[in-house]
Amino acid sequence: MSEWSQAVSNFKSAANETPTISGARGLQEEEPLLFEQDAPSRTGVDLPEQPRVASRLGAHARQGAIGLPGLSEPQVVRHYMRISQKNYAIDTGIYPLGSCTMKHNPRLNEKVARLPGLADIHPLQPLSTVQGALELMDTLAHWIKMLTGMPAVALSPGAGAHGELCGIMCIRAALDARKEKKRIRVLVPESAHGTNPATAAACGFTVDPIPANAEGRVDLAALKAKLGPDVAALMLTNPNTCGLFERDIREIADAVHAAGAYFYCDGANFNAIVGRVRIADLGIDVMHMNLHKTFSTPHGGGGPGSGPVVLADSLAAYAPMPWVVHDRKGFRLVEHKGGEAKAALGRIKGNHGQMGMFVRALAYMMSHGADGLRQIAEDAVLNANYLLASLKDQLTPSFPGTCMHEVLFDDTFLRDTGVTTLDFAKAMIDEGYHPMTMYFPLIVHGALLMEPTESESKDSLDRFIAVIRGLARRAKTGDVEYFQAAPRLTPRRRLDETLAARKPVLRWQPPPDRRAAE
Amino acid sequence: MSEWSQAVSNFKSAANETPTISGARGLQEEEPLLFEQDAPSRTGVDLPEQPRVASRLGAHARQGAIGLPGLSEPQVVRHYMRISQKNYAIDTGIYPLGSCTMKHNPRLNEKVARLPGLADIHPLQPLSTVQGALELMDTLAHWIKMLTGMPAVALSPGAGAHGELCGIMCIRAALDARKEKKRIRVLVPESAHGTNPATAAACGFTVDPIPANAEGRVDLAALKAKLGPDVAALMLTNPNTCGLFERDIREIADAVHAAGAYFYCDGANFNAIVGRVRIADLGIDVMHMNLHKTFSTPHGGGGPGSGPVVLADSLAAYAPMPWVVHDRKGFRLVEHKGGEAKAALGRIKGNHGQMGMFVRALAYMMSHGADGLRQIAEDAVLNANYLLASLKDQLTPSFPGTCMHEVLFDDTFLRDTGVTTLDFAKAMIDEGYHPMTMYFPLIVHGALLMEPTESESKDSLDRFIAVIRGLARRAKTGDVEYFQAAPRLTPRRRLDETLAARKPVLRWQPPPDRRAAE
Amino acid sequence: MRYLPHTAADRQAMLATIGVPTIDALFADVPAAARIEGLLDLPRAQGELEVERALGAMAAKNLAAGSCPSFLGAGVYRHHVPAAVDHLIQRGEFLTSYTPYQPEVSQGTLQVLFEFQTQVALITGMEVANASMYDGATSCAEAVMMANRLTRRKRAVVSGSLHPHYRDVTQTYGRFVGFETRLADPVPMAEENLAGLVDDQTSCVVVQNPGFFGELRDHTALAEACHKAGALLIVVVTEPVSLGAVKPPGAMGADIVAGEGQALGMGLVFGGPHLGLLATRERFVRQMPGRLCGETVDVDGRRGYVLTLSAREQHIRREKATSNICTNSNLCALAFSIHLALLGEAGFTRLAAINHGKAAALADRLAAIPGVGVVNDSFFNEFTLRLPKPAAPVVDRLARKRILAGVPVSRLYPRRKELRDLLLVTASETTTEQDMAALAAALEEAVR
Amino acid sequence: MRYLPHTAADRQAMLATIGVPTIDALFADVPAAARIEGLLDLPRAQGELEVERALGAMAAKNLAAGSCPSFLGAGVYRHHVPAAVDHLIQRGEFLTSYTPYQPEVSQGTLQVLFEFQTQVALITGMEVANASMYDGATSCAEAVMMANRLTRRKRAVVSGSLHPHYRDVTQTYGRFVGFETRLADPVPMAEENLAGLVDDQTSCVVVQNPGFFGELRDHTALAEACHKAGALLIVVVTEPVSLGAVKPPGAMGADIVAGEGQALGMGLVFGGPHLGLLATRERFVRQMPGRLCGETVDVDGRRGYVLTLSAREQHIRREKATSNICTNSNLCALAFSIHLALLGEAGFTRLAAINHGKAAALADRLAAIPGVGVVNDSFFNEFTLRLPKPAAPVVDRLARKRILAGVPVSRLYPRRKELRDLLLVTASETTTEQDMAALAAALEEAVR
Ligand SMILES: Cc1ncc(COP(=O)(O)O)c(C=O)c1O
Ligand SMILES: Cc1ncc(COP(=O)(O)O)c(C=O)c1O
Repeated sequence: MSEWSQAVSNFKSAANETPTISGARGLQEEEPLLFEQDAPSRTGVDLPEQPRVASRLGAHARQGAIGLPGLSEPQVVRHYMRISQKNYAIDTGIYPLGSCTMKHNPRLNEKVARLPGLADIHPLQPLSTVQGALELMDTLAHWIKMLTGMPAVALSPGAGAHGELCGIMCIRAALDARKEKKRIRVLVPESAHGTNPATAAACGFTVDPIPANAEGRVDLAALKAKLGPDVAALMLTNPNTCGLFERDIREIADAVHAAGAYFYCDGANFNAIVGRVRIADLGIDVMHMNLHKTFSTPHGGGGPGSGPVVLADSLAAYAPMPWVVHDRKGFRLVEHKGGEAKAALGRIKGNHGQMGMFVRALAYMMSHGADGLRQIAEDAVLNANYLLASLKDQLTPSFPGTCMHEVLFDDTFLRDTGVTTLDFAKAMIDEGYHPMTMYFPLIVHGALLMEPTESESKDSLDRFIAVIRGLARRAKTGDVEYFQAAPRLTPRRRLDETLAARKPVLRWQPPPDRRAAE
Repeated sequence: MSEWSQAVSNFKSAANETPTISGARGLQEEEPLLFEQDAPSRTGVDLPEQPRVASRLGAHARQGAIGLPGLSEPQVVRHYMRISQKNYAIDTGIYPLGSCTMKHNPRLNEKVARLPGLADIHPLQPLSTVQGALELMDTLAHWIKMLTGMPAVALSPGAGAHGELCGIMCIRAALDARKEKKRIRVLVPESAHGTNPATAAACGFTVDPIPANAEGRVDLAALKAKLGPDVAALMLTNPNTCGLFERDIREIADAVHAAGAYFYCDGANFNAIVGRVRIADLGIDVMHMNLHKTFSTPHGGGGPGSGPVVLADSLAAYAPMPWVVHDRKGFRLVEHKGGEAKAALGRIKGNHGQMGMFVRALAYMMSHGADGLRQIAEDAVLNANYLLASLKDQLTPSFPGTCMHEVLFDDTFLRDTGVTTLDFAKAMIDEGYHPMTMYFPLIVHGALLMEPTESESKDSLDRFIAVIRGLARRAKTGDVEYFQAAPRLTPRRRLDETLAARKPVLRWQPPPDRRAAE
Repeated sequence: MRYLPHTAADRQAMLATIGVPTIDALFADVPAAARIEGLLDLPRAQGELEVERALGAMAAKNLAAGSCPSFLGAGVYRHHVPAAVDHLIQRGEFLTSYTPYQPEVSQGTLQVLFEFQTQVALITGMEVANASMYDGATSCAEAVMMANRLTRRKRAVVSGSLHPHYRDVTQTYGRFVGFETRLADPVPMAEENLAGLVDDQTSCVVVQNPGFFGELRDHTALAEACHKAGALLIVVVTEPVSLGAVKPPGAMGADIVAGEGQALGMGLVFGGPHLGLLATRERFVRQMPGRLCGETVDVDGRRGYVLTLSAREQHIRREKATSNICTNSNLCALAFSIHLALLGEAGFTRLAAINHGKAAALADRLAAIPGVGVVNDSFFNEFTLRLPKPAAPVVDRLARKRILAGVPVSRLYPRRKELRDLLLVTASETTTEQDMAALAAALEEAVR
Repeated sequence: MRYLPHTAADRQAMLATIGVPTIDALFADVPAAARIEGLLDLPRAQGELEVERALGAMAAKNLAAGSCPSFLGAGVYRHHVPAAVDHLIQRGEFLTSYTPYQPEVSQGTLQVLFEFQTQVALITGMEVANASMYDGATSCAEAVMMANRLTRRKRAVVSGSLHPHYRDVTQTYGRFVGFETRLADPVPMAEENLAGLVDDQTSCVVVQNPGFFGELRDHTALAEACHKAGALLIVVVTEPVSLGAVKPPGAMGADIVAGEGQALGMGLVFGGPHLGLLATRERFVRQMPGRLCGETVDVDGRRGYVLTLSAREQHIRREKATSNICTNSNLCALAFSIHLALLGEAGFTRLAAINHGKAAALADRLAAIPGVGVVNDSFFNEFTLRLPKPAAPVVDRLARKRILAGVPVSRLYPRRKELRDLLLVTASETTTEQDMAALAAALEEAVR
């Protein structure tokens, strides 16, 4: 047996009522690291003989072994099969992570994204050989512009945060063009996602927080008070991260513009309003959206994403390269500064953006159509409000009234129980549910932010509600230990994050004796 | 909540130390039947409007509802995701089912089987439009003939048992041609797979069992004694289901032929000898092989398979239609009796056989090549013998000496422990292992038949051995209850098979109130 | 070799544990005369890229039906299969598992089977269905054998409407298994008097609906006649999508339904693997061939599923089994079941309506071609054309223009001159306006 | 609509529970002026078949690189990806999960990341790597920002060997983030004196190896010069397969490696999504951008993995974060990791050797064409040709013959006349003898 196998079998957990010799728990297998299954010379890829020609590596050939493990294909397949089963996924259950829009990922989109004519094309092929690809990008741009009412879109950002960077850079470029170097403050509500202040700061701005009012929205008076000649922009999320529509948004926009600043909107929550609200009519200058949220491109455990940025006329000239132009000779790309890209802020990513995501998002848009996209927003909002209505007597909603696509609770309902939001979440895991977003937004205590999305059926929500209500009752009856010991039924139980951060082990290292032997 | 949800949540299992409200156990979700998620009018497929034309159904239109459940795509995907996770698979662990050859199923084969030029062709297209498909069948036939040394192969049988039927029909046809109507007995060793006697009986033969000798092989003397002018054939599995090579096979063949009978070989265990043994030189008249065993086409939870039958000159003329002929004008199919198919026994299956399996099997053969296929046999035999050598002091091998691709133990090692072979198997399940074949072959008591195949690494076998040895020790220490209560860690524990058979419930029925309401 | 995990060192170590010097020692039982020394005269191992290229080259020599207007049917139907189907059946947990003999770790496959059996029973209008057969043709032959057992008779009367492959397979089985098949002639739109052929030796009558020529018939009276004579009625369905629009066999009094499930969930795959369906009445279930999945409870009282009534099967009953079938078409049943789950009642009936509508539109269009006539009095999505000349050369000619015009009946009945000019044409939801126009134009030209 | 589970009745029931009469009530906060009444002027919902056809039609207008001889590189490389890779990354458990914030139900993704980080560290010869960035170009820009933080300086010296997209992105970031970029001219086979540009304001020097023109360089001396001046050396790798044959940055004293992982596990995908790699020394880890996965134990003492050192990240540190990155390229990292796991040491080094061998063979062949010269003194699998005329029109001409001849340098540097005749040509394990012959013949004709 390998060292790893021994380690696993030596383990006798107190929590395991039925310890096994293998460490496996029925269908839940234990799986070592790739590196612990190494046999030198073994490989999972058969390659032909190498051609016999004189080397052109010069003096630059690699010396010595790399240390990669050798496994056969069956081992590799089994490895990933087994570890995949230790993941929760939207495919396996409701994934109510607020602000993340974990919705159904249609398999059609995976299929079309793999058509050789879309997947097997090089970004630097002659444009005559990629007219269909450019048409697709242009069509996607058309949908995005129609859905938002905005005149321009930059497709290249790689994710939401990258879209923010793009948008803030556009604002900076516009201010530079206006020679307004003094505008160094960016106003960001306290409820904002971390990427907002991080983006503003990365671009050299000072981040100035705006408080929320008692209704979970921007405090208009406070905002107005903060506006001034040194303010570059407001970054506002709408619907915001409390799941609420900023009902003063047009006044906010007017105030921002009156102060000579720009209005950046974080559109991560566009799912709540797609097809129902025209972004252009809210007074927004620039907004990113996440194709991996609203338009269902799969999150893939943390990416890749795609964060197109729509721009008002005020900023459109600064959009980064490249972009697609459709003229009489067909489609072409503007890839370089100068000429029609005179004011463009430059390139912010290699190649032309996340084509693989564009295909999926466009397939999603076409599948839904104008009617289905509007229905998405309505069902997403309906589902969140259904959770709110069904849970509000057991949990504590943070703000009065209805919500948009997500519902925010705080931990008041857990007061004096000894159970924390985290404990509550871990008990949900034992019940087969991925927890909601926790402790975000920061403006309420022990936040529980639930976003069911439109993908959940009523029956699914009903089961979820029954479990949450049951757990809340259990917490209130004082069964603290139950919560503190949760989860019990997962491949691993609570993990020691402090240890991980204190003595970071960020990679596998060969065991000392093996290193010595080499 | 649906009725189903309520049923699940009402369930409080004695075995569950941590009961949950939902019935889920962490990542192990509970999932109702499709029918329990029905909402009329809902669908997971969007279809265009139907054309407005006059119906041609005449008086034959369907009346009333069918009763199919309506689900959306997200629900359907989640349904199958969840229930799939309740399956063990070769992809997730060793699957040592003796006689089943559960080996790695390469994903390359799935990929090529889906090439539109192979998957999206109709069996009745003009032959000019399917020359590549016929070439593929012809190439596969060439490989099979080369690997066995046999002059002919019938590709159309749908699985092993269908191949047996094909082979026994060929024998019957040959006997008919010889006008030997009196040959009504087929000799079948007691260790044979159930399909052998079932096939012979289906074709109207009397099945006459042959005992095994003390070494697990055909008792040659007993066989000779049974041979006579009323014997049509011997059906012999080689290597046999005890995992042993019939070392007297050539004498057996001679005796059978001397008696005027035919020698059918069940080639389900061809994996043990592929590339090392020439079937033609064993005196075999006809043999089926299972592409879904030796040549790795996936079992798919019980099919589809493919059972090509190789034939000696003695029987080749009787092969069923269709077959491929390659002549100067290209490839063509012989689909009808008469002419070159004068003696052919007829058609035994729709269309041309399991093309999807042919593609996969050929990809597998080409990937391994002559060298790799031989290595398969060697590694398969090596792995089985490694199990035998590593377990023989704790378990009780049924026969002396080494084995071929699988190793047979009986339950002597469990004598007086109170633990049965079945109990032992169920304890393996808790350890994360699929059990071996049990209680087969019938000639030893409480059989445990293990076939690791060549796909398992030494490390995988070592872990398996450690667990089996540990369980055997545990059984011998008298911990009967542990075994009798196993499995404890699976989505379901032991199921009541008697109840299932006594009061068969073979389909879902709408609950009475719902039926009344309709 | 990428699929073989052992290194040379592993093999040496394992041989040492076993206690033999070389691998050859483990093959000592093989007679010397049959040993292959060295390598066979076949290519050596190849990498993925090489294998993919070689098979890709063969694929490229075929005309994929999806790449051109295509109107073939005759028992194998091309429908759009939702992407989720093929994705889900490729999950290793489904794809690479064995027959669910250990129910505790096979509830996935077992629940699928229980649902599949229910779906098949529902659409055919029957009480129960099994877990699948190899294909429609073998299912038909096994249905006859089942009827023989149930009636203790050995004669099957077979309609001319039955697909010729099914007729052939049933006849082959009959010859070797030992039953008689009385085959009525294939006559398009015949009003067969099959009841007149039923006698006290007849175990069953086999008809197909929609028939091979596409015609629809109501077999209720035939069922009654059969039952009166102590025989059973077997109804074959080769296009399951028809059951979304057409009166099901169960509503006509069928005793056994043998069908082909390929049209749902599977592609064409050049004819296999496909999916044999078999449904019947509850009281006949113990004479059914093949696997059955049943509901039960586990020791904790929780609902679960097992393979059941195995006392019919070869692994338990050996020579007394109802059939020798073992491996069936499980993964195809899964594909069928997923496709039907996605469709649901609304989608399934609508799919059927669209298929019918497209076929009706196409029939009208083709009937307008001078010299071409639609033979059918009724049909679902497939109908028979009579051309003014032999159909096969016309089809070949259109194939050269990359139009797959349909199946000439002569491909299946090459010796029946009277059927020589007949062409089977199928439409489906995948048939476009352009496809129809292309066929109509090319056909008009070819028959001119 | 197939993706939306609610029926009209569901919606009514839910509105009743909520206590509002219509859905509009839930949108009451939206200013009237911004409400969309009715439907936008966009197509209505379409079925799978229609969507597949529409996108398939766009796909059909492109020339897939795999369908013709193709020699493009310049930062994006076409390799054969084993079928198991794409199968495994499509498993719903990987594909449809979120960032692994709940480690108890995310050990799958977390173990993948831990293994990925280790693999990246091993092949680059660095101590640690992060969990990925968007792509190579943004990774490069973030590496400079990281060097700025580590050195508290704000000037980057950038080699002419750096891919022009990386140069552009770094420059854009520099302009807005606030650091200076000193760009050396792109000169094929230049022996740059970058050390000479390093001063006490220089945070880092950025070089690429193999360089944009394919050349190989040893940057050990440069690393030493940097370190002496208190600056860091950033080495960019755009073709990770080269690391199977070429001395890795870690062995040259690199402080940060920014790379593009696309060549392993991913296809071309018209340029994205690809995979940003970032590796560094252990002591710099707290200034790294992006996610990191670390090993720990659970409450039962069992080994497990978590995201760690999040105190660098935006969701914890907000405006003080090391980067604003959140979503990265996790699924691409998975594909990369599976591909590399399949290759292993033996396969990876052999793949590199084959790539090099093919490129060398191709270079010899093309150099034999009159008027055509290979510019490189060294290369891995990509080299620069000098043609006797501008390269872009030649490439266009060959594209009309369905040969993708390479990348004309002018596509990336349109304003540099001196680079106009240069053509980047790449070979790989997918390049066949016939491919080479086709290119050689067509190129010879085109430059004649
Ligand atoms: C409100 C909000 N803004 C921005 C982001 C960042 O988007 P991304 O992860 O795509 O970079 C997120 C993602 O979680 C978000 O929820
Ligand atoms: C020895 C033997 N013969 C025949 C068969 C039947 O093959 P199939 O299941 O393909 O019909 C099997 C399958 O398990 C077998 O093991």
